[in-house]
Amino acid sequence: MAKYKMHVLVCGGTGCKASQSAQIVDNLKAVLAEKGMQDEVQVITTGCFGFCEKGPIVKMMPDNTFYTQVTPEDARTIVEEHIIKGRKVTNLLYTDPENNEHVSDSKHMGFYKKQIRIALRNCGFIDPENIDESISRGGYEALGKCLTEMKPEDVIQEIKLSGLRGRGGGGFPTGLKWEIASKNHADQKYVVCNADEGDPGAFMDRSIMEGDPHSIIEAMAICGYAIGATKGLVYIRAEYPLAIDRLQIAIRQAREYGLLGQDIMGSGFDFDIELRYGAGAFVCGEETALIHSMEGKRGEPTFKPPFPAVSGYLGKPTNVNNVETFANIPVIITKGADWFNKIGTEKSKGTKVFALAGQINNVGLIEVPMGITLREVIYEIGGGIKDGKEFKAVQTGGPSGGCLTKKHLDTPIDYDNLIAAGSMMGSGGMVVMDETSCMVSIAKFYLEFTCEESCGKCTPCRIGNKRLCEMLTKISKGNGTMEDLYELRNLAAVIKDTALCGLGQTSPNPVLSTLDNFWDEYVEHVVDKKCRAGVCKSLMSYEIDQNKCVGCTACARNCPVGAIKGEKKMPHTIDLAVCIKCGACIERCKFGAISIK
Amino acid sequence: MVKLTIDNKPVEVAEGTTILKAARQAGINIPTLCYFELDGMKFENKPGGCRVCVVEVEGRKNLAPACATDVMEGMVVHTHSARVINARKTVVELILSDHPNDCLQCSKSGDCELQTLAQKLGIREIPFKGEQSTYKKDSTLSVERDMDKCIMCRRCETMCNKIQSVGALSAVNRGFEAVVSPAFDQPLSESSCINCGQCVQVCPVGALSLVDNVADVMKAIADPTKTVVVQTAPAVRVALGEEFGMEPGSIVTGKMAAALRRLGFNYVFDTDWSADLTIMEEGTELLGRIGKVLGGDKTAKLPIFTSCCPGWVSFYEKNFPDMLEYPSTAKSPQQMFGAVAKNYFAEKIGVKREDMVVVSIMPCLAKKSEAAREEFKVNGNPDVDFSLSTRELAHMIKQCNLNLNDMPDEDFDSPLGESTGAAVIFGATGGVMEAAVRTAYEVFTKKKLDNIDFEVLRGFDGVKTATVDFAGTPINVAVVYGLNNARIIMEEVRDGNPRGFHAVEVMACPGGCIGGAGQPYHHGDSSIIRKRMEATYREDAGKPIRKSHENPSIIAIYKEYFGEPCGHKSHELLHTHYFDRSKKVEKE
Amino acid sequence: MATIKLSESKIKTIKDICKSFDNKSGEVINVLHQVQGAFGYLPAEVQEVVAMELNMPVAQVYGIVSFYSFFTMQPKGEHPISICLGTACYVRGAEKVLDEFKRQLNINVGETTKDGKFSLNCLRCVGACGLAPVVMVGDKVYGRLTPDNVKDIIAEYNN
Amino acid sequence: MTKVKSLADLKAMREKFQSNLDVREKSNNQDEMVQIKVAMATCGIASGAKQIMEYMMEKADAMKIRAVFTQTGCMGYCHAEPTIEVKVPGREPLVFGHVDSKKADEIFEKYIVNNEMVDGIIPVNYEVIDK
Repeated sequence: MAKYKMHVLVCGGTGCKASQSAQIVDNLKAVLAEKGMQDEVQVITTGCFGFCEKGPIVKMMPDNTFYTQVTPEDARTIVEEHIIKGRKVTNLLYTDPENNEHVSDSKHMGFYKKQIRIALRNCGFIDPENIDESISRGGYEALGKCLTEMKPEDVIQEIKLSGLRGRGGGGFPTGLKWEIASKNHADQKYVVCNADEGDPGAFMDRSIMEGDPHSIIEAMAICGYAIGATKGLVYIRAEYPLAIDRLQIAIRQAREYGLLGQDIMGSGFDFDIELRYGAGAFVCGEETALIHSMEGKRGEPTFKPPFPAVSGYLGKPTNVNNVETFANIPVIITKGADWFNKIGTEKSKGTKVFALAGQINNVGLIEVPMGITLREVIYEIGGGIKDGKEFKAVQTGGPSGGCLTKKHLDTPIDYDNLIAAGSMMGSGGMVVMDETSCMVSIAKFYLEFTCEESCGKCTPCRIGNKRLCEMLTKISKGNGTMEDLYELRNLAAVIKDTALCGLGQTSPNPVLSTLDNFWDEYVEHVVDKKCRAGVCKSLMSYEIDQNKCVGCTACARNCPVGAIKGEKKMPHTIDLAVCIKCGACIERCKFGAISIK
Repeated sequence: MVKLTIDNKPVEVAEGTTILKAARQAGINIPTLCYFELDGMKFENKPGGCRVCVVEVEGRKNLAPACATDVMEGMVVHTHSARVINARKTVVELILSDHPNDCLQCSKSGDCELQTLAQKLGIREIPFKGEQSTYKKDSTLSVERDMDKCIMCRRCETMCNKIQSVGALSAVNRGFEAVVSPAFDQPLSESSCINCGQCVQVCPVGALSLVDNVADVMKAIADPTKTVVVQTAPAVRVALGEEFGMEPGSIVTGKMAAALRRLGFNYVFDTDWSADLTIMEEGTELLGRIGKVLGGDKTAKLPIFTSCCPGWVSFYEKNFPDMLEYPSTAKSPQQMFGAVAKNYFAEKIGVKREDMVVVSIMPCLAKKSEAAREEFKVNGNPDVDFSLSTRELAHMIKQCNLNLNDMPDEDFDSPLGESTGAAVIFGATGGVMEAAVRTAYEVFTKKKLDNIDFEVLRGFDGVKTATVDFAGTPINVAVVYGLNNARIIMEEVRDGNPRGFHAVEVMACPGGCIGGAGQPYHHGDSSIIRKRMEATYREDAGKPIRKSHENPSIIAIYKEYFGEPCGHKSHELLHTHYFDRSKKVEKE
Repeated sequence: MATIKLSESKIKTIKDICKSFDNKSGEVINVLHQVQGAFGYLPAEVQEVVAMELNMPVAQVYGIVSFYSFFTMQPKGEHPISICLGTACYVRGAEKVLDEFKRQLNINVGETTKDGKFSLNCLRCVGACGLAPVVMVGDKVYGRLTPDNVKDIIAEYNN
Repeated sequence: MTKVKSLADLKAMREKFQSNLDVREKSNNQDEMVQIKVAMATCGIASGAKQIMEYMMEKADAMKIRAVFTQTGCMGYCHAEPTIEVKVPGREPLVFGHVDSKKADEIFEKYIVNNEMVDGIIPVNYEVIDK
């Protein structure tokens, strides 16, 4: 067996793959072969490194050099310069935006400095398609420990002590959930992994499945042992082909090694896992809807109780946890609840993975201890707002969450603080907005999403959200009244109070939180008929500065509706009645003569 | 037992009771809309979707749906706090914001649960303006659909799938576009619908309604060239009174006959008469098949299934095309009547077939479709021209300024008006079987039946089985209503009839015809159906003759016209055959 | 009831798929995934046969197909264009890119161009948020787009 | 395929596979380990840097010393190739020239383990290679 002196890790997450990371791997291997170094340098495709903004990422080991935005053409340079000559390829290094200095070691990058990686411990470190790499990182040892050294109730006790809460959004204590499922006796029970990640802009579950599928398999088996289930089901979005692929490979390998199947590690415990595919319904993230979908029905939620722990899949006790929750389990078992519950805040233990996106410098996936402040996340890890603009709001919790503002920047992030601030943890989407985002439009964006994803079963969600959305549209078109704003608030409150499932009950949060935090902006839309962010088209009008216009006709030629008139070499004018406010003219004008009023 | 407080009232109920039921026990009526239960008939629709029944539970962060929330010890519930009323009103306003507010023209006006609720909550304006759902209007021969009015209570879907296993309807699409519909938004007539109309019976609003034929009938009556003959089904007389404010279970046979006469029908006859005829034919067929089977004839099939219920007939034609030789070939009483009226009676009074209009008053919507079947027409002229439901008759009576309460008791006309108690009980589940046994027993054993009240065949169970001793020959019978129950038995028979049934009665509707889709709306109050059932057996008990083969006018018509049951003439007029109407896949 | 017409080979494909799931109605979603994988979409006749094979009402099959956005009854274009409208892409201007695609192709979301070449769809987050806004044409991902890029992308497939 | 039949099996398997990941594991905790950089420019390779690097890797394994090996470009001591830089946690980095297997043994046994001085240290006025 070759003894590699050097490992080259290439990110194979969906984001980096989209930027041809597979080609980078091929090229690296080809150049290495050409140089006869294929036995000295190993090229490994790993899961997501998290720093998607700068992808594709290539990491050189053992000297820990972190290359960003690598192209397939860079492969030759990396081999010839870095590998052969030992010289760092400077132009591929990350540049610290603070001081413009190159940083080669990811540990010294702001993006990674404050992160603690528990759920993502193996992402970007191992080859997810190779079980041996997982095992050499201690994979399945937690399962082995449970099966040989712990009774099921000990396992539950350990999880309870750890203080782990559900990472899918609700934050229900995981240990308690397991305990309820374990106490319901039945001939068959099920462990379900909820991998129907649907929040637009959150992709941590996918990254974990792509980067470290074995940790999920191991955790599900541990859960099965704890609650007395022999069957596991992963409900995964069909839109995640890569994650499906890697999970299937991992399940196959685990079976080959006897880590799934009958009599695992000689303990007499049987457990196996099957995949079930989601088919594009956000509401299936709700556990009762998910179960109906797995049963081959419309994914409509039903009222709880009965909880799945009592009557779930096929009417049997079923424990549903989300991917990230499961990813924490093996570590808790190995390192102990005491180790885990030292991280985080009083009521929210451990870490949380967030998908940092929006108008921020460092878009990507981060794992931070509970209790970190938004300021640290946005400015230290996220590298601040893009193009030096001003921070306006951050949306957490996706369509179920709300918008937080400057006044929340120093609030420690945990389940309870976010709810108190009118948002929620959700699955961990964190979208940062600057002054170019209109808060009415943002609320509308989320409501449009909810309307599209509502199952239609209960009145408040089916009709109420539609009406909310229509009111927001009316406001953004400049037709709103102050009464609309009051009605908006009342309706949002009633929906929250009466909707059937978690989706409906939280769907008005984007409206309520923007009303609370950006009331002035709503009033501006309604009273002054103005959108300060310049997003609401109907509230804008285009004007040509007669002094600046030289009559080049570029705007008139590019106007799709012929709204611009004027003689050549004479100042032009816009017929506002015809103008559709597409902005084509403004982009074409080289003289800065056109402005939005 | 669990102790709780509802609206400051201490209440004690059994564990597992919902807040809704606990409140009702305490005399507090929480309004509902989607919730629907037919007590004792295993029909429960509890999607928790409409959110009208929300209540405030102290210590809970959001409101709780009373229909789906179980009581807990020490629970403190408020059913009409300001928060609850505001939420409930807002929810109803939302429903109304996606509802064509055309109550004045709506067929459901006055019987509409949404209308009642809006009235109760004092809704005077709808603050939400926005898009309204628009769907194509659609109609079969029995059922009309106007889905713009659908409020997604899903009762029809539950009925069509869980109780009837017809599967014509399903919730489709999602979000605001969600609606209950046949596959691919096809017309209902192209679906697996069998026109039982139970979806109409449970619809709280005017989204599902019947095809109204009152105007057609009025036109025929007004036409001096037409002789209009009317027949009324057994179940109508125990329900029609409800439409005129009478107590459920009131028997209005005589008043109904009087009203029909005043409406201008030339002859007022009774489907009960042809029900007796049905027993003669079907009973004979049963005994014939038993005889053949006992004689070793492998082509004879047992059990024999009744064929009075047109919903059921369509159901097996669509779902069990391989088992068409099981049901009795006897036509339903409606069609037997039509055939006799347009042949025997028309001839007798010297009216041409074309000039006679036969109208039936039925508790049923499927009868409309049955009457239109091609096999029941002669040169395009149907044996039964129009089938009106009980509700349509009530409207007709009201339209003509008549009040059933004011009517005297009158008799049916002769000769097709005379009937026995056996015919009366056709209206209730188990009735056809009991009537058949009363006759078949005596014909088979040639002995007189001492006790003709077969209690085992009565009552509300969806499935009843019994073994009747025919003087040493045990005859195994089953009685079912609800087509899913029928499906189970059919599949069992297909698998070799392990329970050895000889005869099975099937009715599509809950409780039999008395719970038919053409009957006055029961709004989920199954005690109404029970009272109709009690009235049915009361009417039977009061009849001087209670066995079909003792009906003198039946005896007479065999003597005069048909010769013998299942003879040549009966086969021509009183029997039918069935068609494979299942869906087929054809290779291109 | 109506007769459903379908080619023999398609009927066989559907039957085989259903059989591989033991003709269980509870597996209908998995069956539909595979059938759509085989035909690209789920026209009415195909759903009818699936319903028959799984012994369930076709209305319920349609209820499922119309519920889940992954299932489609429309044939997709030769080059299906999917525009990510996840939050990250949205705040970085995905809507403008979508509008431009609609304008250039003269179709709405969910439609296919008359020549069958392109179809337009939206999806939520392909997880390439670092490249926002993102568009996929077939399996190829285009990132960091502005409306100006749209013309070139279409041109790439239009020869 | 060998099945994992017990926890002990699994642990043994981990032991076996662990070295495969050593290169990566070590890079995460470089500062706690002995870091050895080998100058691997043309002159270094010509003087046997490659062989000496492999020799030292084996030596480290044999002595169970957790060490990270990286190659670097020319250190600018072409006269003294092969050259290596050794950084022991808590000590300043030292550069050794003319490293052969004998010298390598000495570096390990004397300098790394006991912090004894060894001949061949190149007096430093070099810049840190890692820029």
